[in-house]
Amino acid sequence: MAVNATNDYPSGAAGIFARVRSLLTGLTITGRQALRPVGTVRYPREKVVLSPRWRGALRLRGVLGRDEISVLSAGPPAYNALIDGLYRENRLPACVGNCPANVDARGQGYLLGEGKPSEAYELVRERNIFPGVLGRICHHPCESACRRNYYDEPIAIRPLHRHAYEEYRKVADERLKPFTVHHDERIAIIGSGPSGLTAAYDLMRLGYRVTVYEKDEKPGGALYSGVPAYRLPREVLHDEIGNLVKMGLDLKLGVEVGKNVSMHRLLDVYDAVLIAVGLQESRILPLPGHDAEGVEGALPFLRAANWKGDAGVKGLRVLVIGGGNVAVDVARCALRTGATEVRLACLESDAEMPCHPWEIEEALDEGVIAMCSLGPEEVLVSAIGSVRGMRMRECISVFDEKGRFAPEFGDEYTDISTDVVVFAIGQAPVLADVIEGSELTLTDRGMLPVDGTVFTTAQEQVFACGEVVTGPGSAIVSIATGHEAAESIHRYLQGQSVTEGRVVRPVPLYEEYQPALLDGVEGERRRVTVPMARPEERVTDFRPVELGLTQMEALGEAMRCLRCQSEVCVGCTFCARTCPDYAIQVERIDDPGQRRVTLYDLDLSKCCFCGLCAQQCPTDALTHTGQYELTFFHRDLMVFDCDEMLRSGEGTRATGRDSGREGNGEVSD
Amino acid sequence: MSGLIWGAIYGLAAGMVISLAAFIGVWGERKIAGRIQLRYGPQELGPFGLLQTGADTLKLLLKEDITPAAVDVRIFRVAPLIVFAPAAMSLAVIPYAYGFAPIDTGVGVLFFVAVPAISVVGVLLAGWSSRNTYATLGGLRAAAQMISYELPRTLSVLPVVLLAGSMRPLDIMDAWQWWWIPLTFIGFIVYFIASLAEINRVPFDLPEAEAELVAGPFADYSGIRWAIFAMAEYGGLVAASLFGAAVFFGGYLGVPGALGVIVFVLKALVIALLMLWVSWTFPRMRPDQLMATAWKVLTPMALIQLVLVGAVISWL
Amino acid sequence: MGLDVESRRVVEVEEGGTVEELVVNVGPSHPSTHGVCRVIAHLDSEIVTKAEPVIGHLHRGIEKMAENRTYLQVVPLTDRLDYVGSMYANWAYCRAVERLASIRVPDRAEYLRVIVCEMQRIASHMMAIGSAGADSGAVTQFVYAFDQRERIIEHFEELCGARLTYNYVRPGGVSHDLPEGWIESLLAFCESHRKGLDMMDKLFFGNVIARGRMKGVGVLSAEEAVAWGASGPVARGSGVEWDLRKHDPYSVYPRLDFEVPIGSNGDCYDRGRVRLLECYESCSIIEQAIAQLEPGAIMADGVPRLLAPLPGDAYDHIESARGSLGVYLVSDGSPRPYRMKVRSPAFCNLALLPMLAEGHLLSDLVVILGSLDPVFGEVDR
Amino acid sequence: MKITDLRDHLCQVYPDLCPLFSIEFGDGVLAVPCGNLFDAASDLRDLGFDRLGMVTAVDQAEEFELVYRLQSRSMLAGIFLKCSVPRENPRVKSLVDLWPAALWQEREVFDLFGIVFDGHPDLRRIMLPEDWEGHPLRKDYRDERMIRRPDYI
Repeated sequence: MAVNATNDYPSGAAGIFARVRSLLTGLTITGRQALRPVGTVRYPREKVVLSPRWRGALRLRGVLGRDEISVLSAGPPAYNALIDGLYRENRLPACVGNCPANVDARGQGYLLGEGKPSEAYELVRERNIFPGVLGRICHHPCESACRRNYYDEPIAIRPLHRHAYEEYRKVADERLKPFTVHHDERIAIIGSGPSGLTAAYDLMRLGYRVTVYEKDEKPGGALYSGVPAYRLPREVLHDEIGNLVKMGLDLKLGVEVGKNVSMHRLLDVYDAVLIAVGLQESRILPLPGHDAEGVEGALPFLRAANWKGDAGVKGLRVLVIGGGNVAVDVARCALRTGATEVRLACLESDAEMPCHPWEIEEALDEGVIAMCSLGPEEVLVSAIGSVRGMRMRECISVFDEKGRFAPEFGDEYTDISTDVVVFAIGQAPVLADVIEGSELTLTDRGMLPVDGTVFTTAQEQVFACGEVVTGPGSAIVSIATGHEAAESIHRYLQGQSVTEGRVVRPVPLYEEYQPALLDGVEGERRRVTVPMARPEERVTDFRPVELGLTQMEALGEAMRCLRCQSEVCVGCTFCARTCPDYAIQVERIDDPGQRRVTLYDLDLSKCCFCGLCAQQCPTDALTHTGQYELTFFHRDLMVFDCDEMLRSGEGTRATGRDSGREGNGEVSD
Repeated sequence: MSGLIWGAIYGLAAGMVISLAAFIGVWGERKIAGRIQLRYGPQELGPFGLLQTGADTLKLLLKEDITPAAVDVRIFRVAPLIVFAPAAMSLAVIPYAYGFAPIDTGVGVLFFVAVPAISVVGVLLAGWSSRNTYATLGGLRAAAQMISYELPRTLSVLPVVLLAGSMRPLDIMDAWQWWWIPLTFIGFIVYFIASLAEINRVPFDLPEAEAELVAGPFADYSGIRWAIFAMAEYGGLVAASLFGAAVFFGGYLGVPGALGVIVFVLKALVIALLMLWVSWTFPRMRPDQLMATAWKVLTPMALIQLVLVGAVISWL
Repeated sequence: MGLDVESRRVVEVEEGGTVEELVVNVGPSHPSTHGVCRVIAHLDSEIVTKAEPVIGHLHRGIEKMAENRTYLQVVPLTDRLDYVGSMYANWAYCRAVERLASIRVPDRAEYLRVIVCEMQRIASHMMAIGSAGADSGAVTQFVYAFDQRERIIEHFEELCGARLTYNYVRPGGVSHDLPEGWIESLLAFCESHRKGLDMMDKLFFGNVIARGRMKGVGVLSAEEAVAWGASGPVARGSGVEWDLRKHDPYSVYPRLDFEVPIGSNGDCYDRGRVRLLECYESCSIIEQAIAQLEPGAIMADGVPRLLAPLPGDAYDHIESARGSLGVYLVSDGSPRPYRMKVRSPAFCNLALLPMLAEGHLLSDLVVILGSLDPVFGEVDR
Repeated sequence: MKITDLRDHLCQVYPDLCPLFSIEFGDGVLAVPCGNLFDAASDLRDLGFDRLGMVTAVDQAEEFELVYRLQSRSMLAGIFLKCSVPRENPRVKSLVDLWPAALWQEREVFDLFGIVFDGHPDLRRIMLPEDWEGHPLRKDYRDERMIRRPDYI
């Protein structure tokens, strides 16, 4: 294995020869080198080709109070291009990138901080048509991607949506204007759920006349029948839908396509039809006894609870099978409709439960009993044919090592006595009636084949979006599909290619944050606590659990937003905190609507060019320049202030072979 | 009296020749060293940086002449001159052209070999008077080294003297034959190495060994005094290469008249170049190795050469 | 006139007479101490009877400073430890942090770390070989070696913007991905570097004078090397087969095929030539690592900006150009290290100097010091 | 060698050291009373830990924790040897007799922590000047030249 380094001369005459030869070899080598072209630089007349240096003095690209932060605002077809462009330039804020509908949460924070809640509302509404609704029920992927997770806690983006809505509501009548119609084509949308209404909103913005058919008497789709009122007060939902109507939406309630009006007729009358009916049917496991009295699906249960406020479980014991968000909703509704004892049984263990952790936490607060790692085995039926209990089997593991659903069961059985069993294990669409009269066909499993990128169906004129396509999911995902479907319809009606340039847009990968250290972090750096109704009070009726933010709280929270990737310094002081040499000094004033950076000093005589500050900068306002020649006559000149740093781009330009590369030695705007 | 005037004139001339030689020599050395080390060397002042040495000389002249407080002032000041004078003197006996050597003496070879040895006194004094350990060590090393290499150097020239039958340089030139070159080649090698040692160049620059003794005896000198040491070194280099070119390679012979001088200088240049080349190629020796080389390698080699030439002469 | 009284000491000799002992202060500001080291050399004529290194001139208290900084802020400090091999200190520190905070580094980052550290090894060894030349008067060798080093430094500069204090390896990964065209130019360098090494091998390590200067000088036996805690080329020159890349494999080294050059005499020559031969191996490691390099993340996911590992202590070491460089970190759960200790190979190797130099000439002292290749930023810390 | 194998081997050869052995962050740790430090180190050396990699100390308020890192070439394994000495009058037996590598490393610990190593032949300051007062790596060391970082993070 080892190479020997000793390398001795041979002995005797050969050694003497080798010794003399070594001298001659040395002379040959230096002689040959002398004849070679010179490798070093002829100073200073030759053009010096230097490798790019980025470790020059720091500079700022913009400063709050001097530079505006651009909000991401564009019409429906252009918005995607805007987001993709920012993504390519690595300037997409994490919250926007992680939101399925790319809602500009940064712009919202900025406008709220500037004291413009109505503008913030309208900005959010461009991508999320129900800021007030989603401000209560969204599962907020934006907050999990928030860069603030690194430092302390994420911005409360969802409560800020809600706050913006509540502020907007006061001035809605002045600000609402109907969209002008400048296209002749008419579009029918079946279903008034989030995805259908999103498509309707986008198409109305584009100048189409849109008619929405809703089979129920009240609009909202799953938002109405599926989301319990304690999470989403009905007046909020209907107020926001009412706003759409004021903007020109033709909403036909109580008209069921396939029953009251046939698809065939729609296709005749309208230029395009969008199917956004969502999922209506709950799956029930075909266990022994599943047809007994007292076994229900989650959707009918929720529907009953939401429409009538009574699910027929008053004084009964309820067992919910399933661990998702719907199951939790069912459980909490059961409590509110008078169930004496509500249990939640799911296959998954505590940590694996698919519902959002805050949901189960609130449910547990209210008295729901969670029973994890139990699989349903048999419904125990009493003599009179009603449910008596449920036999559950111990579940060892739910997923195999590749992450696929493959439950393994143990040998232990548990009998749970209960009066009502609600299955919340999945939903399916009911489409047969809807598509009758069109050229569409369903698959064996009752699904409609739809292109997942552009949301076209087998028939050119018909489009589909929402949970019909994606399966059970969250409202914001449905909204995102609505935007895409609207664009497809627009392209189709304008005779453009529906597919050209359309891709499944890359969802940027954001890191999974480990919880940041919160010791000693307090005051303005802490996330605002969203007030909640007390558990013992809230279980009694359908009053909202989560209460709104006050104006000051909302302002404070909006101020916490770091305006990521905006390339404008917001004076967050993270650079100063991380500087190993105390070279950076930042001060700002923080009054509502008055947030400004008043001081930004960099002492270059201390700077060690480690780059930690630029790495920490959430807005990318702080960068290194290619200006590395830093010779000053006076030490005072080594202190760069805000103005100097905004100016210091004119340093020596990197001239390496890849000087055109992005973000390297970049010195000009 | 006239001797004194001649002496003065000669001294002036020698001083100028050495200055000029140092002037060009320093430039040439820096250029050559630069090329060997993949650099350009001086390039800014004048064409090819020729005036760089001038600028440096000016700088050295204008620099403060620092005399450290603790030194023995008189000896400290006089030492550079003691080193410089023999180097200049040794130029006097070299046969430059047909029938011309500034001082035509019958013991020219002996003079040339013996006089530079005086400079050892200067180096020793410089080292001792500087009153620091490095300088002292350097001075002592210089003394040991120069004395040791005097013997092989002298012995290496003897074969030519033997062949020519005279110690007068002009006589040697008259008697010089082309076949002497192969015959005295070993002698030349010994002469070459010993001369390197004599003028303190790598691999024999022990007295001023930068890495160990930080310039040895010259550590405390600055400005013009240091420049005199440097000039002495270049004077030694010039003298050694000129003399070597004369006695081992026939100096000006081969080309008639004044053109002979050019040939002579060219030959000397080649030897000087070789010296620079060697000194920029090899590492420095250790004091004990230095002594061993002198006594165990060079002296026997010179003796072998002497015997060889003696045998050839007796055979002739 | 003459010498200082102080530097001349009269030493009683056992037989009764006296010899005068010359005390030479080699350093702290001396061309061949490779930094600010002072060696008090007691000379009998030119023979060193006792050499005592006095270190600490560069002591900045980095271990103390680290206790007052966050984990990330310590990274620039580690640059200043071994300023000839900043990448190593970065890496060793980051490995200790990663072990403490249980961070898993992505593969690409590991490969990049290996690549830059092998480049650093070449750069550092070129410095050592070059100054071995300069110590023994071969200035040209010094320039040739620095020419090779310069190529590496240029690559580093392009990669992370700095020529000396790279600050490139960060806890969780590395700070920058490779620039375009960097790999190609690095591969071209490896090719030309081998030629340069061949040349240096002949010019310096084959030269009879250089051999005379280094062979048999400062002999360290294998047993002594182990007992004195020597590591790196100093130990390997003595025939101790001890290379953490092989014997405590870390990072992706197990996936790379390379050999460990060792010497047999333990003298300055073997130590120097082991370094030279290691450069060949480093070239081959770089080429293999580049071949195995795949696109991917260069930073571990979700490393908090403010690291605060669980209380505990962790030690990790890597094979730096000078030997096994270890970092010992103690955490008390706060965002700052409770204690950081750097196990400096140069410090341990330098401790050998008094033993090795005794009985040699003053000229050998500088060669021996050079062959131990101390970097005083790391020795003094 | 895997750390568990090392533990088994250690327990086999020196059963009395076995209960002192623990594993932290993948490293074997042998915590011994300071009186037994020299014997334990000597045992470990006989076991094959032929290299003394590192000697250092940690200021643990009431006491100093001495940390020795030993490395074995034959077993390809490393181990920590730890012992705690009281803050008042910290003394411990020097390991110079086992490994000359301890010569400078113990000097460093003496210099920066003030721990006295009995039997060390040349216990002087090494990093700091001879006339320096105090031992800087102790947590209670104060110096008017020290800069305390502002406490924000």
